[in-house]
Amino acid sequence: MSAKLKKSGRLWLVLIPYLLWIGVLFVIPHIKLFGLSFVDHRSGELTLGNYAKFFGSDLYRRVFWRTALYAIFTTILTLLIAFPTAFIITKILGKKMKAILLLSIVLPYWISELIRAFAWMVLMRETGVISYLLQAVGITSHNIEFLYRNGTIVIGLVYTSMLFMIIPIINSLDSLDDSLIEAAYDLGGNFWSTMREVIIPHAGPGIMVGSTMVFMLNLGNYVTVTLLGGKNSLWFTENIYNQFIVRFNQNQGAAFGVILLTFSVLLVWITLKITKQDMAEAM
Amino acid sequence: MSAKLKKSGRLWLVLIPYLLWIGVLFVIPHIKLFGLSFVDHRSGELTLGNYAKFFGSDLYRRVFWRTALYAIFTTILTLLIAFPTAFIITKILGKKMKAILLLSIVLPYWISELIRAFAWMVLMRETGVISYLLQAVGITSHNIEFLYRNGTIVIGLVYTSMLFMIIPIINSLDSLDDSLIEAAYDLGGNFWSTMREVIIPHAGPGIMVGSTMVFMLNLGNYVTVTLLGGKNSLWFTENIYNQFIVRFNQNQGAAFGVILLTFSVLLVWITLKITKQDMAEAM
Amino acid sequence: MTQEIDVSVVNLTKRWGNLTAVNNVSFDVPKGSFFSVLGPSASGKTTVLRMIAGFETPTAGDMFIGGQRINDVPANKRPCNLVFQRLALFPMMNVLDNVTFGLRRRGGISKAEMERMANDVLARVDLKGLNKRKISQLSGGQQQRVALARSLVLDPTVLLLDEPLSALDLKLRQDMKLELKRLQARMGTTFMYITHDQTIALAMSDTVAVINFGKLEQVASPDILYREPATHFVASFVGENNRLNHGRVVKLIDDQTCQVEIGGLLSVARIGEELAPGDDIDLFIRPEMIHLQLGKQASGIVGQIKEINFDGAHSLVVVQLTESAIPLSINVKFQHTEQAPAIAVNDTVTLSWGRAAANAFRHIEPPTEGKE
Amino acid sequence: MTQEIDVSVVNLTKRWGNLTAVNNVSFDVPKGSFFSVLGPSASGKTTVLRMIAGFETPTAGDMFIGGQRINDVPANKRPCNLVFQRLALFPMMNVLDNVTFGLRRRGGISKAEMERMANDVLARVDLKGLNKRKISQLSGGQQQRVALARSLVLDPTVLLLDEPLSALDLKLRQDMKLELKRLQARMGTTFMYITHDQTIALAMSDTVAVINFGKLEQVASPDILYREPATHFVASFVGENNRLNHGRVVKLIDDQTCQVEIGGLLSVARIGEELAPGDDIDLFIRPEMIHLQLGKQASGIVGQIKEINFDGAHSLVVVQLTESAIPLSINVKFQHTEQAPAIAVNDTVTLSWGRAAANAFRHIEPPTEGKE
Repeated sequence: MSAKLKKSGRLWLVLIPYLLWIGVLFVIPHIKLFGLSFVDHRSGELTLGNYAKFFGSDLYRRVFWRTALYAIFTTILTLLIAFPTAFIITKILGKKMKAILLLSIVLPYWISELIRAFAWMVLMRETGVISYLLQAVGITSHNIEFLYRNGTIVIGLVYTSMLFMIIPIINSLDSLDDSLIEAAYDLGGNFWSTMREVIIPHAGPGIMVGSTMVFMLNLGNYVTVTLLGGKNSLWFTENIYNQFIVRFNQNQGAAFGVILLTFSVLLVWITLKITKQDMAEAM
Repeated sequence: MSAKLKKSGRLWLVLIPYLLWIGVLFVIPHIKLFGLSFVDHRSGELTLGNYAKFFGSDLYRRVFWRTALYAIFTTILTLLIAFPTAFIITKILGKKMKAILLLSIVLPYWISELIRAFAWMVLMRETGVISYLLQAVGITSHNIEFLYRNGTIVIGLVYTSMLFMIIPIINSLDSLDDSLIEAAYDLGGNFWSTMREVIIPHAGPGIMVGSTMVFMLNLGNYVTVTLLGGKNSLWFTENIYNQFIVRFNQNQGAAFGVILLTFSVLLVWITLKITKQDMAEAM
Repeated sequence: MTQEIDVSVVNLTKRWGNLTAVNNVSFDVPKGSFFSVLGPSASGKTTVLRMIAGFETPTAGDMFIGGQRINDVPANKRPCNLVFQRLALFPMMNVLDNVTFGLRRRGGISKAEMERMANDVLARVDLKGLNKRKISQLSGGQQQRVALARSLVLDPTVLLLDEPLSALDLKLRQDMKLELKRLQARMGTTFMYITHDQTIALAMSDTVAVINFGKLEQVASPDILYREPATHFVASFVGENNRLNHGRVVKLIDDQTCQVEIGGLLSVARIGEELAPGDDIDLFIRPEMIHLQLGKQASGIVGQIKEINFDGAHSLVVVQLTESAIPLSINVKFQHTEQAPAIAVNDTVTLSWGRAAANAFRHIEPPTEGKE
Repeated sequence: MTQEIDVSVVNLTKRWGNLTAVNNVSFDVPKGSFFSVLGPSASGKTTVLRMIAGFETPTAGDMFIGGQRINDVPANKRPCNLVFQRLALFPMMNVLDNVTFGLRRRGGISKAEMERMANDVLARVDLKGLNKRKISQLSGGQQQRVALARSLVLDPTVLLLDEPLSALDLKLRQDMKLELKRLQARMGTTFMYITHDQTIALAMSDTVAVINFGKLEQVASPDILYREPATHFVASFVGENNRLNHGRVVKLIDDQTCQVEIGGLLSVARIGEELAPGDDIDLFIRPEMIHLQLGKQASGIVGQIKEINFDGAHSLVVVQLTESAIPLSINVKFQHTEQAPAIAVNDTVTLSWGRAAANAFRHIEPPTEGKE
């Protein structure tokens, strides 16, 4: 059947909706955005001014690096929680417990990011549940505001992106034959040497796919960051939003967007080179 | 190693960060939200008034049903595009083309939802690229505003949730032995009977997981809907946002949130019953 | 002979880029016979089968079933059915639905009629009363039979089998082997069986086609194949054989027999392919056709026992030849009958064999990977 | 005997909930021997191995290696190494890194010394010069040898092997079988080999332990196992055998031999377990120990040939007994020697066998699934 499909050319016919999709909704808009970033907002002339404005401003640059560092930190934190969880799900738990844990990972994503963020706001604000609990057990004697702190943003981001880290790692660990782990142990390996020499190298592609995805999601997050971090969360996407919506300067916003994209693609590319992973292979 | 880990109780030790996560960030906030929805905003007394307000208002109910129907429609549309694409990726393409197509599915998610939405706004507004192209080829003679239309919201949602539909279907199709398809064909089956009797039943769990996920994401989407649909996109999450942020009525917002959650869980449960799928098994 | 031919393959060739998987293969499968295609892995045997079934398109050549050219008939319209290596039963259906799948595709058959036909064929493969079972509830041997029933119910002109026994474990495979042959004899359907296991091919088939590197080596009945191999490959692949490299043809005795010399020792041998005196040859000697006597005898070749590998019905005795100029060792299949002499490692023995036990072919360099 | 014992297992038991996978098993493995554990799938043989290797914890009983109790020694400290069924080579490392993996875990060995040791063991398994190859670049037989080398380089007291040959194809398995036995003889390491394939167990082992449903049936040398099975199960599982159900003991001839009657026909048989006259028995007769003569002879049992299944070295001849009161058919392994008579289907033949060919055991109901 497949050979027939391939030969008759029906293959590409079936793919057309998907390819149009990608072309019209992904490629064209981003090329257009790229073009806009070189146009002056007022005069409509070609200019590098939008970029100059970024590199000339301490504030923009600081927000940018802050965003990048937090995104990297959050990605690492997510990986540190996701890897052991994925390992236990794939290699240790029975079929039933495995299904329950997987469900518990997916379930939070069924709930609107918006509702989730509001639920957290309720939990973390000065008069919220956590503050109340801490006072009740006597750790602190006054209300504490957990909202609008950097830590809260980090927690929100790790939570939001957990699925995208765990699933690729589970997929890669699933293909690891259990007997490889036993063999390493049989030959005298212990927990750490087996992890280092057998399990992590095998899960490498999954870790890479997950980390890339999570890093990108964190870098570009807007809802979680602004709701939990407040209007002054100093996240770079806020600057982009402000340029587009508040200042109606889409050219400046486009330039910021291009800067963010370029940086992230570059970082991912460097990481791939350093860890000697091939993205296509990792997929 | 795994047996050792299980016995020593280290297993649950390793899972603690993850379980705390789920407990503190998922279970407690949503219980709290549930509680808040029964409290009067002004008096602080227990009441069903927040729910009464929803059921008493034509507008709220209309927006709610509109949101639900659009979410269902969008989910079906996503499935119709995702299934053939997933089938071709898993069963027909060679290793290299497969990796490229998978990458093309993941790539859009690397870009901030915000930037993506802005790029579309550029594309679709009255003076945007599509309008320009349509005039250039002579289909229309005046500017057309594509933004703030229902169709635009649908396109945006399908695009945003494609990954969550394709990946589970690919996973389920991957486990379908190619020789089953050949056997069906060998016994006299054609494309459609093979699809109906062999391929779709096998992919059932993946379709279910993907559709549930996508439906939930659509129902709870905020950024894409409000940016592409405008402030009057009549999406239910907007009502929730307004209650929390604009009117500072978190109790009313909580009630709206609980209504949305209850409805969606109910719908998924009914679908599972009808299609005789077991969610735990599907995972 | 005016035997009716069910499957005919003429100059069949399949290339994938530079690789020629099937190279100009032709053979006929007589109606009602059990025909095997035997070859090592990657020899092209499965590709031949898949072309006949319609899952691959030949690069060149023609295929006929029941006299009709099927090159352009789609797989789902060909009058043949395939039993897959991993069976490919539909796990989401019960036994009955698996068996009626093909009937349902035909249309025009009432449900009651379908069920009657299914019950009929299930009874023939000893699966009566298991209609409602799930596939996963069946044992390996039962699944095997469902796969057969699913194809046989369609009454194909020829049933293609792609090593369906290889998934079974040893004991069950032995039983199913005989059972499959009996089923074929009973039903009278033409079977075309693909396998890499020569014991299966020899035991079940009326005719065996041996294929290697995409080329047909020999098509013959099992005993001709075993006794009179046509090529060097057939001699080494079919059945256990001793291979002694780099012998030399001394003289031709008649058009079928020659005298050969190897390491200074002389033997008579059947001429496998055209040979002339002086030709560099490899000598193949069947281990079970060698007569082993204790001690140094008047005629025969003297050696010393190096190993005795017990195997129940017999032992494989490794004998190092003591009088040859080069180190030579020969495996002898030694039957433990009650009259057989007691043998032990290091015993001196004399080996002898008849003309029929030895075959000579022009020397071919063994693969360099040696032990593979 | 004062033989040194390398592995000793005493009353070993493993339960999973209600299921008793291993039931009170005890045996000793002599130093330097090739010891096999033979049983059908799910017989508990792999569980025994995994307990010795340290991957499962026994419910009861003790295990000793080299005289030392190892129950509480973790798997990575036990003086034994395991060759896995699917080999479990590390695909991300080359051959050298696979072989030195265990050495690196030991510490205190210089890199040059490790490489020397690895090269040494690689040479012994005929893999010289393949140090830098990736695992995926090796053939099946080469991977097999890397797996052996990786364990042997650690010089374990005992090497555990979990059917590592079953992944290979037929021809290669035959070769590796002999090679493995030679390697063991050369290295002198104690091998403990788990298998469901009785031909492998018989050919390679000094001693075979047969296990079924978690219980030890017999521990003996291959030829004792084959000729004097201790239980009904061993008689039916080890080697091909004819099984004639529901015979009756007529009289005891001596303490090892009895006369039995089955369908009105009489035979002598070895007494497999304690029997008394009148006992309901099953009679097992080895197909290759039956003497077949053409025509109706003065002594022996008369029958008619129903099938001849050619198998190269011999044929499996199915003979229907014509003078028995109940339908009985017997398989005879017929050797194609040059003196053997020419036989054909429907020929009348006379069968005879000696006491050693037949074994009698108390009747056991065959499994109801019949054909399985």
